[in-house]
Amino acid sequence: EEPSRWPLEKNEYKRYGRQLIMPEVGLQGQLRLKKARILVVGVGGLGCPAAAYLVGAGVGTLGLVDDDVVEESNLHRQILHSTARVGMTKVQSAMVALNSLNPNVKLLPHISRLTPDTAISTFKDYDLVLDCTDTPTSRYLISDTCVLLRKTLVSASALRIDGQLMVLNNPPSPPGDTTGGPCYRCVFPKPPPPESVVSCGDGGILGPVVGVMGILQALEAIKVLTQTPAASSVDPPSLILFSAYSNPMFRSVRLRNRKAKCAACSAHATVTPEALESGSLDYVQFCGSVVSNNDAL
Amino acid sequence: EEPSRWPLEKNEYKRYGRQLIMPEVGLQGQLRLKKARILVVGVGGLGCPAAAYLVGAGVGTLGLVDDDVVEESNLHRQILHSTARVGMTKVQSAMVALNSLNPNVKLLPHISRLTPDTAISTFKDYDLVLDCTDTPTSRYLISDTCVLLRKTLVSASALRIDGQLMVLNNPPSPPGDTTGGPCYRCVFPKPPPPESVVSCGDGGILGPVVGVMGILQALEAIKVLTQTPAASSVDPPSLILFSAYSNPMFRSVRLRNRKAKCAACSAHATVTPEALESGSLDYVQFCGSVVSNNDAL
Amino acid sequence: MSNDDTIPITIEFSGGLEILFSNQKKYNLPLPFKDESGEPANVAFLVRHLCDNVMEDPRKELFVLDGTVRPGILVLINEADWELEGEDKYEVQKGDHIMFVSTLHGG
Amino acid sequence: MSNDDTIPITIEFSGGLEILFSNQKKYNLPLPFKDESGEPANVAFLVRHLCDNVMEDPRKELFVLDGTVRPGILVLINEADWELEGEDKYEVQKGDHIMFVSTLHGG
Ligand SMILES: [Zn+2]
Ligand SMILES: [Zn+2]
Repeated sequence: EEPSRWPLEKNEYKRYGRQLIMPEVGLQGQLRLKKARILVVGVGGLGCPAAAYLVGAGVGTLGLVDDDVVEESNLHRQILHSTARVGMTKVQSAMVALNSLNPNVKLLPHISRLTPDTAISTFKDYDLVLDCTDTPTSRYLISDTCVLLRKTLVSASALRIDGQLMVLNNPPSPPGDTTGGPCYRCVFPKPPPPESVVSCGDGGILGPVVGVMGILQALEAIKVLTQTPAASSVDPPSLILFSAYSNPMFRSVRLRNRKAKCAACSAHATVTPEALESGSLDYVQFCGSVVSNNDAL
Repeated sequence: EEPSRWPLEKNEYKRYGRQLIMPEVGLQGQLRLKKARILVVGVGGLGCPAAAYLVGAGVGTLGLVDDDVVEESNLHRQILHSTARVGMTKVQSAMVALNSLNPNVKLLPHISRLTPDTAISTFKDYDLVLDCTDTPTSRYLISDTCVLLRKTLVSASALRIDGQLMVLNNPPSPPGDTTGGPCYRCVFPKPPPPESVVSCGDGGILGPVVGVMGILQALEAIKVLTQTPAASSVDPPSLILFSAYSNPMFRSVRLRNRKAKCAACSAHATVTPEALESGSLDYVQFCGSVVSNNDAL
Repeated sequence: MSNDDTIPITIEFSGGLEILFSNQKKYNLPLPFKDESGEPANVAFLVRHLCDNVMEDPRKELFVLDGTVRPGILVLINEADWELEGEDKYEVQKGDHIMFVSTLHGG
Repeated sequence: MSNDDTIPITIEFSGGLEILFSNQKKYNLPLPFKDESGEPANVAFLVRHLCDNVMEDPRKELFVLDGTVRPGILVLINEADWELEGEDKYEVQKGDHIMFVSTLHGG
């Protein structure tokens, strides 16, 4: 097949026109988006808006990981789902909505819970990962896998009226390379005691709070994906804190760099593909037995 | 009909459970939301996410004002619409999506452009207004109408990689009462020169940028609607500035109070219901002839 | 001009105004501490100084109109609306952060 | 204790930690400027001080574990991760803004 004179289809110029004309995206940025394969882990309160705006922006391929089904108590914040789709898997429900928004995006379903023995094979064909999950266990597993496979990770979380966002492993240098961005274990070397972990089911969550965090994940992903490889000056690692009833509502704080003794991303890493796949890294034991209530935000 | 022993329906306890258990909302807050009538003016890049999260949260009645139809170039950011609904009015398209998310909310369509002679009759039965429009003309008209009818106004705007958000006329004291919050004219007494006004059609817009601003409008509306009447300490007027490629991305700045000579909300106001409805306030002339490109963000 | 005669301040442009200032959002500026007539530098002088010495875009009317910042630009002095600080009569202090924000209308 | 013996600082709790501190997010605190052994007050001392004198909730283990802030709490000194500032050995300065943020896991 002969390469087309026009790098995008005619309807794509129309659909993405409002971002194509911006210097921050441009034709080259749009082509990078189109080539990109993004994985969204968790299709709840964060994953729904994140996926909607990534699909709207025209990423080429979007994978969705979740084994939950839609419940009525999800709908105040999980805006891709619908009352008629209560009982359907969240992945299938989201695919209905995303496909009707933009049929140009290839959607890949992963209807299963992420586990240490599936994580590497699930992640390996994607370019960038969004952590939209809701337990410490999954957060460590996702970060470790991203470090091993050298993928940048956009991680967000929310509870009640608060939210947090970090872009981790950016740039995704190999373990031991101190020019890489910090990973989740650099920031949180030890998991919190289980009794301090509150789920959204127990603590509650305001819809727009988790919605804002999810959209910001899409934004950070788009920023990472569209940047010119030449402009290699990555922003220093930072954490965005959101609190809906505080003034100011948003704060941006500077984070540490890679930790010299990080178990995942340092030269002394004990997290290896073999350790992960052999099951010798027991995330549930590491984090203590926090039982997920099966209700990702 | 006898008053029910339970103030909410059984399925509402389930649907809104995650916000009901939070002290910031609670049963009283949920009942206030259910009683509330909200008007969203503009069903584009701001109005779509704002309406989605308000409907998710369970406001009683939501009105939608817009006379545009869905175009393909809207879909990267106007996530309530869909490819199959290109050509449908934005109001009808949004109603399909909102109704499938939460059938408990009463949706009221206003498929027309807001004009000085329709503004008062359109607004009068609502409790709170969201300005999700895209021209200076509509922004002055909406603010003036909110001052005259004593409605709080949540106003946002976005362009390219930037966004702005203000809660105006909060509290919505009568014109001349200096305890009221500032209005749009207090902050911007004179309109900008037409040649300085850039539309999203001309300047471009990144989807998640306008998405974040729209969700924050829903959040501010929910905060205003759920507050206990006793807790009358309203936050001082402020402006949130968002810039996707700056560090920090968000800034919160303190705004002036009501302006002693404001044409709309001061004791010397020249904006009156009669002036508005008689057509003596010519917003198009006041703002200069900025021609809308019919593409609300 | 020696450093002793200037006040170090930070200037920031937002909402698209940076387009008029060589697409640079942030300037660390040494502002002369006296204006043309020997009075302490205030925001009115700062605006003239920016217009004459920093702005390269010839469309001055998109920044200044009738001797002050044009309608539709908010001036923020240390994260507060300049109306709270005395508007253009505010005397610039060392280390001040002064921001010019163009109102956006898109939505 | 006279005011001269204390350092005025601002403490803030976020991410739900405020629940352990009488649901108050922000404290303007006078911190003794010497610790128990006469050394300049550092963040380790501040944490002990908060635990002993400010925290009313009996579940101390949700804030402190093994003599330091428990895992899952980020300490921010003037909007920077405390790792960049020397962790609990950082000597508290007048006007410092020190924030304790509980990690959230919901999503
Ligand atoms: Zn690490
Ligand atoms: Zn006013």
